[in-house]
This record gives sequence, C-alpha cells and structure tokens, in this order.
Amino acid sequence: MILLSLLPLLILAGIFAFIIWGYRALSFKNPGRKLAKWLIVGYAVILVAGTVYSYSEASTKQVIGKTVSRHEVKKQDKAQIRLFDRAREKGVLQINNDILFKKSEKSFPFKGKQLTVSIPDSYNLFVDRDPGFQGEVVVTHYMSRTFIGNMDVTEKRKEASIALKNSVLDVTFNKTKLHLAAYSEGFVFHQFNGGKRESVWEGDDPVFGDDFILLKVPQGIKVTSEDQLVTNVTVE
Amino acid sequence: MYLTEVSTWDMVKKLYRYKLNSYFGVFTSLVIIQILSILFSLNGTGSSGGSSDTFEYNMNIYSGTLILAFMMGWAFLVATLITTKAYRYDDSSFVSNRTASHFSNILFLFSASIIAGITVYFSYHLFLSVVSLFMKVRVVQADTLTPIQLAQGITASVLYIFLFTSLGYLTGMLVQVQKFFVFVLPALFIGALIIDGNLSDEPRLLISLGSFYGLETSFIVFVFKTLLTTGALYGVSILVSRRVEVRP
Amino acid sequence: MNVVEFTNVSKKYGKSNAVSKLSFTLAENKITGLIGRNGAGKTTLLKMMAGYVKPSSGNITVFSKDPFDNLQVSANRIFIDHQMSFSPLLTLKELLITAGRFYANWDSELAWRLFDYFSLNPDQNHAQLSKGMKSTFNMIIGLAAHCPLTIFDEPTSGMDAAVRKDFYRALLKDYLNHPRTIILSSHLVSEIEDLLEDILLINDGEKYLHLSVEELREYAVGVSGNASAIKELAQQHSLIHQKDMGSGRMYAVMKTEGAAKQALDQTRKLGLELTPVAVDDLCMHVTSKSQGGIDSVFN
Amino acid sequence: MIVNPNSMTPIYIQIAEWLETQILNEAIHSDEKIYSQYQLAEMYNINPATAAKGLNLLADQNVLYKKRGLGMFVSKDARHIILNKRKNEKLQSMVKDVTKEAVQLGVGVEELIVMIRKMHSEAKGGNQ
Repeated sequence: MILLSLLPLLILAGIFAFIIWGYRALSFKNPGRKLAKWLIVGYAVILVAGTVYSYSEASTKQVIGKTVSRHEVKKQDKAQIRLFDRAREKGVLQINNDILFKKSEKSFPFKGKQLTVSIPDSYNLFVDRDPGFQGEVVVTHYMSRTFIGNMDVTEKRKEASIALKNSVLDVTFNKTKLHLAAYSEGFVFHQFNGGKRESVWEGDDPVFGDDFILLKVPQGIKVTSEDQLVTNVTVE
Repeated sequence: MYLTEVSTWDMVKKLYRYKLNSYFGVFTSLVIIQILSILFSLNGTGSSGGSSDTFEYNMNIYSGTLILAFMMGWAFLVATLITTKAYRYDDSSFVSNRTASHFSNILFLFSASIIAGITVYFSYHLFLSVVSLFMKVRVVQADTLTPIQLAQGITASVLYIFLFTSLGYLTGMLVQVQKFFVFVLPALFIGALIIDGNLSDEPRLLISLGSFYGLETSFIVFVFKTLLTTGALYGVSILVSRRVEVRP
Repeated sequence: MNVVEFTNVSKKYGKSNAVSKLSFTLAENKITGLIGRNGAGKTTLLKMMAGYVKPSSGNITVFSKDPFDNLQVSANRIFIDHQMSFSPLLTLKELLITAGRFYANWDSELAWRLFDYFSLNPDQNHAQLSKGMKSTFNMIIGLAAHCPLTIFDEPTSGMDAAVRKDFYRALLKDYLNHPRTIILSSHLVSEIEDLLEDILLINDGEKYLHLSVEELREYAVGVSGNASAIKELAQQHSLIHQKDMGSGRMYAVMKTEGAAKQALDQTRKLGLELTPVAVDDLCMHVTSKSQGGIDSVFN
Repeated sequence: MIVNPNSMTPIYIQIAEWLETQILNEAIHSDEKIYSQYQLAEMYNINPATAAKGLNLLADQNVLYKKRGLGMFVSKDARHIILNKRKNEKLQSMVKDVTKEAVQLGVGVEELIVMIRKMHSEAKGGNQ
C-alpha cells in the first residue's frame, strides 16, 4: 500500500519536472499563449488534486467486500449447488464458512410438541434435531455467499425478520437493494495479469446467494410448514 | 569559406525543442479532449443489474478505457496534423532535412504520447473524484493495482497512443503524397469492414486486429508487438514522404 | 571556388518546363542578381538551389554537394522568401531566438538592432504581420544568419520604398563586414544594380545572360535618329529593340560587341545620337517577346 | 559626389574620376593610403567589385600603387599623371565637343576664343 501510493507521486514529480522544464524553455511573454498556459497548468493542478482525493477516498470507505478471482467465483457457484443438493438429498448440511454466511441467530423458548413454520415459497428450511436440546428452538438465518462479478457483497444483505407467536414461527426475508458503481482504470491495467481479470463486468453472471433457515429443535418436536418442504438434516 | 558541419542528431534535438515550443496547441487540445472524455465517461461505459427474490442490484460501470480511446483518436489526429504543409514548412524555414524533420516529429509525438498516457491514468482518477463527489453512488468497487500493474498499465497506455500516432502519421503522409487518399483511405477502411461482415458470419477483421494487441497477456511481447508495428508504420511513412518535395 | 554549380538543369511541372537546360556557376563571395520576368523560373531555380525542389534532370551542386534534402547544405544556406512559414504560436522574439539556435554564425546583435530599427513588436506573431513587415522580419533573419550562401527571393515584396532602400543598404554593409555568396532575385533591377557584382538574367527558364553589372552596362547602346540610317546600322549590329518615333525617326537598342564598338562610335557622323541603356531597360528589352515591345500590339 | 547610374560613364570610371579629383585638390597627398574598395562601396552604396575596378584603373595608370597587405597608396607623381591625362584626353575631347558645337551653331574661332577667355578668367577668379 505504501509502495502503491508512492508510485503515482513519483510519476507526478516527473510530470511537474517536465512541465517546469518546458516552461523554462519558453519563458517568454506571449499574450496569445498565456491562456493556454493557464489552461495546462490549471489542468495539471486539478489532475493532481483529483488523484490525491480519489486515492484517499478509495482507500478508506468506499470499497466494499473483498474481490476474489473469477476462478474462485465459479468454484463458489458449484460448491453452493453441491452443498444444497447434498443437504436436500442426503440430509447432510455442511456449515462451511467459505460458502455460507451466518446472518442472524435467534433462540426462542418452546415447550410445545408441534411447530408450524411460515416461510415464503422456494426457500429451504432445514431442521436439525438435537438430542441435547431442551425447551428452546434456535433459528439461524444463513445465506450462501453472493457475488456480483467477483465481488463478495454477502455482508451487505439484510437479515430476515423472524418471530415466534404461539407455535407459529414467522420468517420473512427482506429484500436488499444495492446501487453499485464499479470503477476500473481500464483494460490496459488488467491486460497483463496472466489472464486473471479482476474487473467486475468481465466476470461471469452474478451468483445470488440463497437464503435459508436452519432450525435447531429438541428431538421430539414435529415441524410442519404449509407450503414448504421441510428437510431434516444433520449438521456437520 | 568556412562551412558549418552539423550532425543529424543535433538538428533533430534543435527541431524537437522548437516543436515543443511551437506545437503548443497539441497540449491544449490534449487538455480539452481529456476534459471531454471525462464528461463522456460520467455516463458510465456500461451498466448491469440483476435481482433475485431478496436481492437486487444495479451497477454503473465507470472505466478509464473511454479516456484512453479518446486519447488514441487525439493521437491519430495530432499525427496527421503534423504531416500537413503548414507544419512541414515550418521546419524548412530553419536548418533541416526530411530525416531530421521526421525524427524530430517522431520524438515529439513520442513525448506527447508519454504525457497523454500518463495523464490518462490521472484523468481517470480525476473522473473518479468527480463521480464520488457529485454523483450519488452508494457503494463503490474500485480496482486495486499493484505498483507493477500500474507501471505496466501506464506503459501500455503510452504504447497504444504512440501506435496511433504512427497510424495517423502514415495516413497523413499518404494524403500529402496523393490528395485522393482523403477519400480512398476511409473508403478502403469501411469497404474492408463491409466485405468482412458479408464474408463471414461474424466480423473478424477489427476484432482480430484489436485482439492481436489487446489480448496479449505477456507485457514483454506486447511491448515488442506495439513498438515493432509503430516502427514499421513510421518507416513506411518516411519512405512514402520521399515522393513529396521538401517545399515546392 | 564555385559555391553553386548548375549543369543542364531542367525542372518540369506537369508538361511545362519551369526551368530548362540551365547551366551557370556562382563564384564565392559575390552578390549576384537573379533577374527575370514573372514566371521566368527564378523561384524554381532558387528553390532547387536551396534544396527544396529536386530537378527533373541535370546536376546541381552547392558547396560541392547535391543540395536536395541535404542537411549540411541546409545548415550553410538560408532561403528567404515571402512564403517562409513560422509557427503562429511563437512571437517574433521567440522566432529570432529560435533562429539563433539553428544557425552557427547567427549575429544576434545585428538581428536585434535591425529589429529595433524597423520597430517590430517582439510580442507580435508572424502571422499577424503585414506583407511588408513579414518581408522585413524575414530579411532580418536572412541577414543575421550570416550563411555562406544567402538566397533572397523577391525579398522586398510589400516593403515601402524607404524600407527597401534601408534593406539594400543593410545588405551591402553587412556584406562588406561579412563577405559571402548572396543571390538576390528581383524584377526591379534599377534598385539593386549598384549593389550587384553579377547579373544572371533568365528568360523562359533559360539562361540569357550571366555578366558582371559593368559589362552589362556596356552590353548595348541606344541609338536614335534617322530611321533609314539606323536600319542600315542594324545590318552590322544585333538589334535588341526598336521603336518607331514617328516622322522618319526611330530609336533602337543594339549590341556593342567587340570591334563593332568602334563602328558604332562613328555613328555620330551620321547625325545619330548615342545614349546609354539602363540595365533594367536592357533586361526588359532582351526578355521581351517581340522586338517592338507593347507598341507592336497597337500597330 | 553622387554616382549617376544613368550617365554614359560607367560607375567605376566615375569613382576613378572622383578619386583623381580628390588627389588634384590635395585632399589626399602622395604616399597616403587611399580609400579601400570597401570604404568606397559603403560611401557610394555600390558593390565593392565595382569600386575595386575603379581603383585598379588608377593603379594601371600608376596614379596608385599597391602595398601588399596594406592596400593602395597615392604615388609620388600622381598629380602629374592626372593633370597630363586630363589635359591630353579629357580636355582635348571636351574641346573637340565644344568646337563641334560651335561649328554647328556657326560660331567663329575668334568668337569662341573670346568666350573661352572670359570663362577662363571667371573660373580662375572663382577658385581664388
């Protein structure tokens, strides 16, 4: 980072040396060219100011998420599919923090024998029956990671609203809207990265992470849902 | 009678110095073109978006590529301009011959390319500041470049721009030799694109030309490719110019 | 030593010959006047000498080298004409400083003294100057460069009479201090003939005469008087020009070569009057399309 | 003196004549250095070659002599040579012209002599 911020400064010094040398070579009075001189000098000053500002901005608050390689994104996409397939078909849910992100966890005391879960259509509801559990349920909102291009924006997503009333667990997923601006110096700056492109728009289709709810319940409780398949899983 | 002996290189340097002073307008136009390209870039070079049930995003893509593209066009025009009589005759008012004149032009255009290539990077950052200052964009993703990537990128920008000066120089020289090239060259260019488009399902000419340089991932090979092409184009220009009188 | 040698030089533009089969030499340190009518090929000749234009055939050497596109020749000659172009972005002051960098013998003091004398504005641009001021500025560069071969093509075009006179005086004085080969083209012979050592007269792209000014002054004589007596005389002398004066009298210009000079001196006996022929009249007569001049149109 | 380019007399002869007059008037004495061709060129705004031709004319007539590397000097009997030459050549030819004109106008010898006497005394008186 220190090196990175030094290099533009060096180049800047070079530009200034050139401009100063150029002006000494033509230090004459010329009313016609005065305007042009000011234009060029003014522009150079603005360029420098802009660059300094942009570097200070970019390095502090404006970059979100971490960027990963294109290859990584593809691997993620496959891994996510495999993870869900395995959970649904074999009943084994692997909590892999590289793939899954725990958004929220809530526990509710529960004494009943039957729990009804209200969850929107097409979302996974995984139930893990724990023999050690007594008198409470733990509801965890998980999401598989979300990538736009090769940028991980999972952490920007909102958590689901979860509430337990009587024996009905109500889960509502909240929609996240992101307005993004992606900047790139331009293709020349990525041409020589050995084919590894880090620019957002040059990546593959976005990977939208899937939200799901993992329900930890005591062994004897029956879990039902009106229109959603309930999958019993063992957490690894 | 005492005759002065001069070396070509010495005169090239003197002409080069003269050009730095007198072709001042080239740098003024650089500033104007860059400001224009920044304004055009504010539109974004692209946008994308997508949504799922719980997630929606839209993304404006801002890139320095447009600024570089503008600079390539500028380089082409500046080079053609320098081949016109008004500029060529300026040289013949002082001590020069065509070799010295060409080499000082190339040297001048190379300097201009260096300045343009470096300022492309800086004007991109200026543009970035303008976006983050004046446009309501919530989240920003920006490249992070290693110093080597930065140095390679700037060098590559300079070389691309320099390549376009050689293209412009040749075009200008051809027009100076035969005025009808003004019509012939664009016609040939567009004609080639049309034929290319008709012959194959996908037009390949420009794309393969562009990818020859643009898809080269080895920096060293890229430097060789661009410098060799640039050198060859300048070489042809110098040969072509032998058909023009120094100052009729 | 000959500074300039033209051997059988021709230059064609399209089908017409601007210069044809021209041979002459310019000796070192002489001021030569290149005289000819408009379109006689003066400018083409000078541009070939300067190395701007390549001859279609024939051989040119300047300082024993082919001048075309030759940097060594370019460094030792300067070509001043009204087409000289300078960057419109530079001021006159900058241009003078620039010129000083290019020419090894540049006389900066002379340049600035002339610059002040002719009250040029150092901050002005060359493009903004009037034609006469441009010529004045170009002339200053031409003089101050002190090039071993200095070529002026119609240097005084646009200058007023006073400036022209000053220019010729400046040229002479600078030449006396720094003798060098100077060629000066003009169609105003009378203004420059005292300044010149030699005159190269060309007509239709061909060399007509190349003589010293003194020789040219005695080259021909004007004879006026009885028409029949003059016609008789014209049998022995080459007639250059004739003009009918009316009432049996006429005026003729005849060549005064060799022994014929004595014969011509006898003409006073025939009641003929002899008058000298001014160099510019002579140049006009010999380059005229017909012997009668414009009058022949009205006959 | 101003050179008259329109005169029948070539400029170099005009220059030579002016130098002769200078010597006759003793503006330049014997063994003094005379004007160089460059000085003459500047004085009369003429090409130095023309001036040199005038000087060489006088040198050929031994009015001037050359000192290698120093220039031209007035010879000892310069005045004598000039006076003789003018008497013999210039004066004679002028007298010839006058006589011719007199014959044309029908002026007799006596009348001419009277005129010449009068002019002569006037010129002498004017000089004194």
